[in-house]
Amino acid sequence: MSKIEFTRRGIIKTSAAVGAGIAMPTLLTSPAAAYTNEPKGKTVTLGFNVPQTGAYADEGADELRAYELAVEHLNGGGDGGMMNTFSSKELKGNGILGKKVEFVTGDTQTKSDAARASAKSMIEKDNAVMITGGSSSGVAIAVQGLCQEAGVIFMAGLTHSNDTTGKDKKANGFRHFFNGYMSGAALAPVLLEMYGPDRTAYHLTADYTWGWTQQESIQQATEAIGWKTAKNVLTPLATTDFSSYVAPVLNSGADVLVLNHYGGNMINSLTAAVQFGLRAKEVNGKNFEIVVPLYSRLMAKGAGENVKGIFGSTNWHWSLQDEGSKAFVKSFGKKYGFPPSQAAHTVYCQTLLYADAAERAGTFNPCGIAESLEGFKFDGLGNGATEYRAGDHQCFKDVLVVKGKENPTSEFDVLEVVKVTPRAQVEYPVDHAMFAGGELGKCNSGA
Amino acid sequence: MGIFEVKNVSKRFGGLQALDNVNLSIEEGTIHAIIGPNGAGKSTLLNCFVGKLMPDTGTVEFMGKSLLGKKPHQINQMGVSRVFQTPEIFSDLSVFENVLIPCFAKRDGSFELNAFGSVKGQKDMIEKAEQMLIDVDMIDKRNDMASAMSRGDKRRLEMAMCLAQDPKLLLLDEPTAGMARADTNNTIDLLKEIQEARGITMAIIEHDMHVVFSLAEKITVLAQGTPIVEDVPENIKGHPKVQEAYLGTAN
Amino acid sequence: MDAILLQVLNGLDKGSAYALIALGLTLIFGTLGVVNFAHGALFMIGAFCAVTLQKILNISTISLDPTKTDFLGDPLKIKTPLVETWFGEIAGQAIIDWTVPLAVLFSIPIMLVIGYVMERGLIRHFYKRPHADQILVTFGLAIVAGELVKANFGATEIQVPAPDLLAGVTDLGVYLGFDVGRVAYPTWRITFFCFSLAVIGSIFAFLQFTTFGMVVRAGMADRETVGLLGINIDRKFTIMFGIAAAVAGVAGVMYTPIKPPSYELGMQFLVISFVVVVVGGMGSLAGAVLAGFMLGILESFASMNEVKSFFEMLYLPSIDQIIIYLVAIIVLLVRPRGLLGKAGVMED
Amino acid sequence: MLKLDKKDAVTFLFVVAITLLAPFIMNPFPTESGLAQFNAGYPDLMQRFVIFGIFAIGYNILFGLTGYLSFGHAAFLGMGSYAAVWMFKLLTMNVIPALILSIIVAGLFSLLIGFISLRRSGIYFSILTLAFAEMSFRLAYSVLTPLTNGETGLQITLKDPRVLDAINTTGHQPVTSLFGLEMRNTATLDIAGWAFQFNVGYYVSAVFMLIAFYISMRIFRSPFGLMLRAIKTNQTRLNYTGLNSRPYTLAAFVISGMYAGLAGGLLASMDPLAGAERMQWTASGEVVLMTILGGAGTLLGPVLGAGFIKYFENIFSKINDNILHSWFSFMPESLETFFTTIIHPFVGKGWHLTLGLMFMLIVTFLPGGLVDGGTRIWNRIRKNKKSSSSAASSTEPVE
Repeated sequence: MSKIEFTRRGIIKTSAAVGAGIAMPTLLTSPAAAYTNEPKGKTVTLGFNVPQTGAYADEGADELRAYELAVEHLNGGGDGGMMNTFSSKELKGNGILGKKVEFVTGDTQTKSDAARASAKSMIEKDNAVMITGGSSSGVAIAVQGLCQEAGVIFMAGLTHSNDTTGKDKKANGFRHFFNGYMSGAALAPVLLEMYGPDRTAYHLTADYTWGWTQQESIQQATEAIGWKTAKNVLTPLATTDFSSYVAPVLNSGADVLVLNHYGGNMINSLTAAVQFGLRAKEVNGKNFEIVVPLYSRLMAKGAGENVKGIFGSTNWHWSLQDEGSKAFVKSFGKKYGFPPSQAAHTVYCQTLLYADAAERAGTFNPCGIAESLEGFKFDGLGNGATEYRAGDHQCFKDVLVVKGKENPTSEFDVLEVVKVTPRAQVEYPVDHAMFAGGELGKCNSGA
Repeated sequence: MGIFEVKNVSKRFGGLQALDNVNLSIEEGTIHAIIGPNGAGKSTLLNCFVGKLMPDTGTVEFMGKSLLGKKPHQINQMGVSRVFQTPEIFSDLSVFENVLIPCFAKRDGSFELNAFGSVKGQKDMIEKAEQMLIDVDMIDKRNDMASAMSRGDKRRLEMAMCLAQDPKLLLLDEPTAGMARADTNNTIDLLKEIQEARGITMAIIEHDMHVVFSLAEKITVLAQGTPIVEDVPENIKGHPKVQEAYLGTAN
Repeated sequence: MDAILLQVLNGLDKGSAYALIALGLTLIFGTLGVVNFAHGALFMIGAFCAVTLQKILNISTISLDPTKTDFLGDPLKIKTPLVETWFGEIAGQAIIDWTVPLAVLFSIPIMLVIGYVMERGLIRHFYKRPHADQILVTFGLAIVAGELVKANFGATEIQVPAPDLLAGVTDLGVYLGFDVGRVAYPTWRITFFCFSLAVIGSIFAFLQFTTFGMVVRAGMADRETVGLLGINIDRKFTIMFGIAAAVAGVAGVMYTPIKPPSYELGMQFLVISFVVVVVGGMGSLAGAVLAGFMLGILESFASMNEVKSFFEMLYLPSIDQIIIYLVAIIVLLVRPRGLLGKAGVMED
Repeated sequence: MLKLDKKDAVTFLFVVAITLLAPFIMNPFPTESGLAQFNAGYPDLMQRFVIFGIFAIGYNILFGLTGYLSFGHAAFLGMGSYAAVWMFKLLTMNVIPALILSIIVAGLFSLLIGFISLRRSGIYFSILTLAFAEMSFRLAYSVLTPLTNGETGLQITLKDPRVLDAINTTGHQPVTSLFGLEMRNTATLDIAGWAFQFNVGYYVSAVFMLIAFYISMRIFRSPFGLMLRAIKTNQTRLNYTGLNSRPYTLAAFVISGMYAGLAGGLLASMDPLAGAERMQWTASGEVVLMTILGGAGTLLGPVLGAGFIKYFENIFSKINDNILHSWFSFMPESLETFFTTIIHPFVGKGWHLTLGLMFMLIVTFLPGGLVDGGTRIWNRIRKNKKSSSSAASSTEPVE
């Protein structure tokens, strides 16, 4: 036992060999692993940390489906999905670096505490080399911080707050999903085109970090096209009946309502807004309009009829006609019988991107992977030409402006893509004011 | 001047005059009974003694100190213990622990944060509690759960708990209510014993004439919230006013 | 002025939902002496009765449309609801349109049975147990009910729209001399409010004017005495539990167009309805109704910008986040028995 | 020993032994075996066992001994965490100042909230604490974001001042430590397929848990503890025995609040993040469940209950369909599908359902909790043994 030593790393291994017929184990030290959870056997374990309980359980379930599909493809099963359309051709369907991909799943409960606990157990117990998933920014930022400390890679799932790659960015964390700033930058030109420059917006904003950053982004983007902001009202997260927040909009003089809400909040506030007849109203001689900056198909489905004709932005949509999207929708649809959501798409991409980076780096060492992801340019994953920016680990790609479909043909057909906003339009410098205040730090491999 | 002085106490509930100008004086070392028909205000009066109710007017003094506005535990600490109509004991604790608690209350006052001393280390308290159980002849039930005892034993235990505090005044609220005759007689004997051995002043609120006349040295009759007669038992029997109160007016 | 009127309307609307749930809760407490943490779950189950009926009415025959394709490139499936096939397109669509009102009828027998089974199967074993045990076992039941609903309907909200006729807005302001459009209020919410008043009224009438109701009220006042009269009060209380469940259920059904239900609906309303009950006074029916409306209106006012900024000056930002709890704490401290609670009922 | 009587000393030594040997006991299955899924011997979960053990031990003093059902104690745990993380940010990464502050902060808040809530008892007390908990959660989640960092949770960053620590130039986040001994350090002992993990953070938490357990034991056996039990069974009699129940209940409330604060501080010391969710009233519901499940009012119950719940939360929620299929893969396919379908709703994403059912079953059938159940079974076995041995002895003469 005296040979067990403590170092500044998380985990050291001391191994013991048992001699045949000898009851007392003889202790031998093996050279310490080069980085956290270095896979020694024939398999490598990835940790999929998604909300399985709570309000975002449906998003989490869809993410899990996509993860399973990605693992199947990486291990050479199925039709290969987007591996065939991906611009990098390193992935051969023989796992990652020749090791078969296995996975463990955990429940984030959409609580930063529970998510960290779940990620920790994946790292400590199941020896996961990479953690991915999540369906809220709070969770993503919390887990990203943990992965940084533990020395594993974090491939963020659905997280839209500017902070994830802004003030809370971390060297070990990577985000494929777009963010609040991009939503604003993509939406503003479309809103200008549709509703004109002479508009007054009234914001209802979920009263917590994500709501605030998105509201800030949208306000800035719309004011840049000449809109005025009548008011920004913060709504408690636990609100179920938004009537008392919607009613004052009626006579406020505003002619656009921006709902900075997500999930159940968005469904409830939109329902209330439609009930109050806002959409049928005319103000200042113009039709009253509602905007939902961040859309997801699952949410749109929950809002039902109410979303028809309402604009918003989204990361990806299954109706896209590029080869990558088509291939993904096909293999997902065949396996599960319905099209994938944007959450499913993002986590599938993240898994492939991680695997590819490992292949290109020739190692699972987080620092090697981080290096090969930084500045990586790729295509064929459904969003057109994309780049993982080195400065903040944010993916830059085209952003979709969508609107609720007027005449849906099926229960999945609730959104239609109005415009694919080119990447150049949503780009911003690393030190943009809305993203300032944090630093990446150095990559941590746990060694 | 008695040990317990009640002067001009009145209490009104909405339209009902529950107590109307009650005056009462209890001599030290005596057993004083308060009787009266249902609704005469006996319980209200008792509640005014123990701090549960605040009378609208008047004073209640014990050994020259006012009890008004004091909380039940403060009144108890002054030396007034109370026995309830249905025995109030710590049913989930053992008989021994039931008696131990008042011993601590007597020694430590109304609050003492003794969180580290072991109960078993408090030898003097344990001896006192054991002696108390021997006195009431319950030492063989020492480790039984209080909830498992018969009604009579519960009454006996409650009495022991009160006595463990060496009260100067014992208030008894219908101590034999709902008891079988045999139990009632036992209780009467127990109270007599206590009175003889310790000379504690007692005030008994009672409805059962048999109990009252076996115990009391003085009786106050209450009717419609006001004392109509106060006298020794012999004179109460057959007193016309008392008959009127219990049987209603003849005309 | 119009802003205040709108918030009063909102408050009455919210308040009627609170009142309906709290009414059942306090009825159960008053009759059976049970603190039922699963009462919010009954509201949620009611809402999902509407969802279920919507699903049943939309059971469809599937035909293929070869001219259109679905997301995989296969021919598009066209669904025709069976009710349309049976009753013709217009009548069928009308039936589907009126799902929510139909669901009220649909839910009543279901909720009565659920209430009966819950009382006989679980609650009755807890009459003699401490309130803490009652709270815990019904809390467990609420979790189970929520999880079962989630397993069958998913975690995302489900829309059950109001009938087209009642889906628009009604301009109440013009009757009061406001300009057109100043006080336009959703018709369904007005319907919900009227419906709630009717339900509350009938419960009071039922308790006041029927023999059954009189016995129940007497039992609430003094259970033992009524039991001594040879009346089987337990049986009557079981029925009361069923009625309380049904009230929560129909409230849930009628609330679906206002707030699309999800499995968390029960928990969302649980805390607030308890606050309503204690503020109104445990076991007081009138108190529950009064407190429901009062808290609904207070909550609505607290969300007004003018009120919020006033409290900000008092260093209380986001007053709308905490108003309900603040009020509850103050009421419980100042008037422990609640607004209309009887003296001595759980008051110490 | 340690001023405990013999029976208690044995119990205490038993707890000490279990705690120290936990890395072995919690890891019964070899790493490569299919049952390794059920191993709990990894640092994070073992830390949670003892930390939530502390929380439940403290809560038991209020709920188990005194009979006050509080739905607000998670708030004190949360406040403890926030206080600790602020210490890590401002002062030093050493856990001692952080723990001291978290106990103090939780103690002060519980004094305030307890003082107000304890003016009522019974269900009103529960609702009052629930209202306070919900208020604290909402304030922490949004209104007080500058203090709590809202939804994201309060984290340490590279830029924090940490006035007592040397300036950090590594570019890495500093880690929590006890005078240089880092909480995250783990030594792994590999023996014939088993991998046992010994984690510094676990042992530090375990020592605190043992102290907490010892203190609670002394409280149980003290006159103060006797008074608390008396309050639970009959508060009226207590008042008419000259005892003022308010300071007793308040003391119990504050002690349990400080236990919660310590647990919160330790949670933050193991993983320097404080999230608002840990303050929600449902989180308090979890500690109620732990106490009830293990046995409210018993010494060992809460620790046992905390272990059970945390095990369920962490192990059951990770059993997905893939794992289920692999368990039953030896069976014919129809049987395999049958078993997977039966178990599926209760594990993985359905673990809340299992939790709810467990809640109901325990409260209904085993109100005394596992400890009570265990005692009953033990007594029955002993009785059987006795009766069988007496039966044997009675038959002897015949032979």
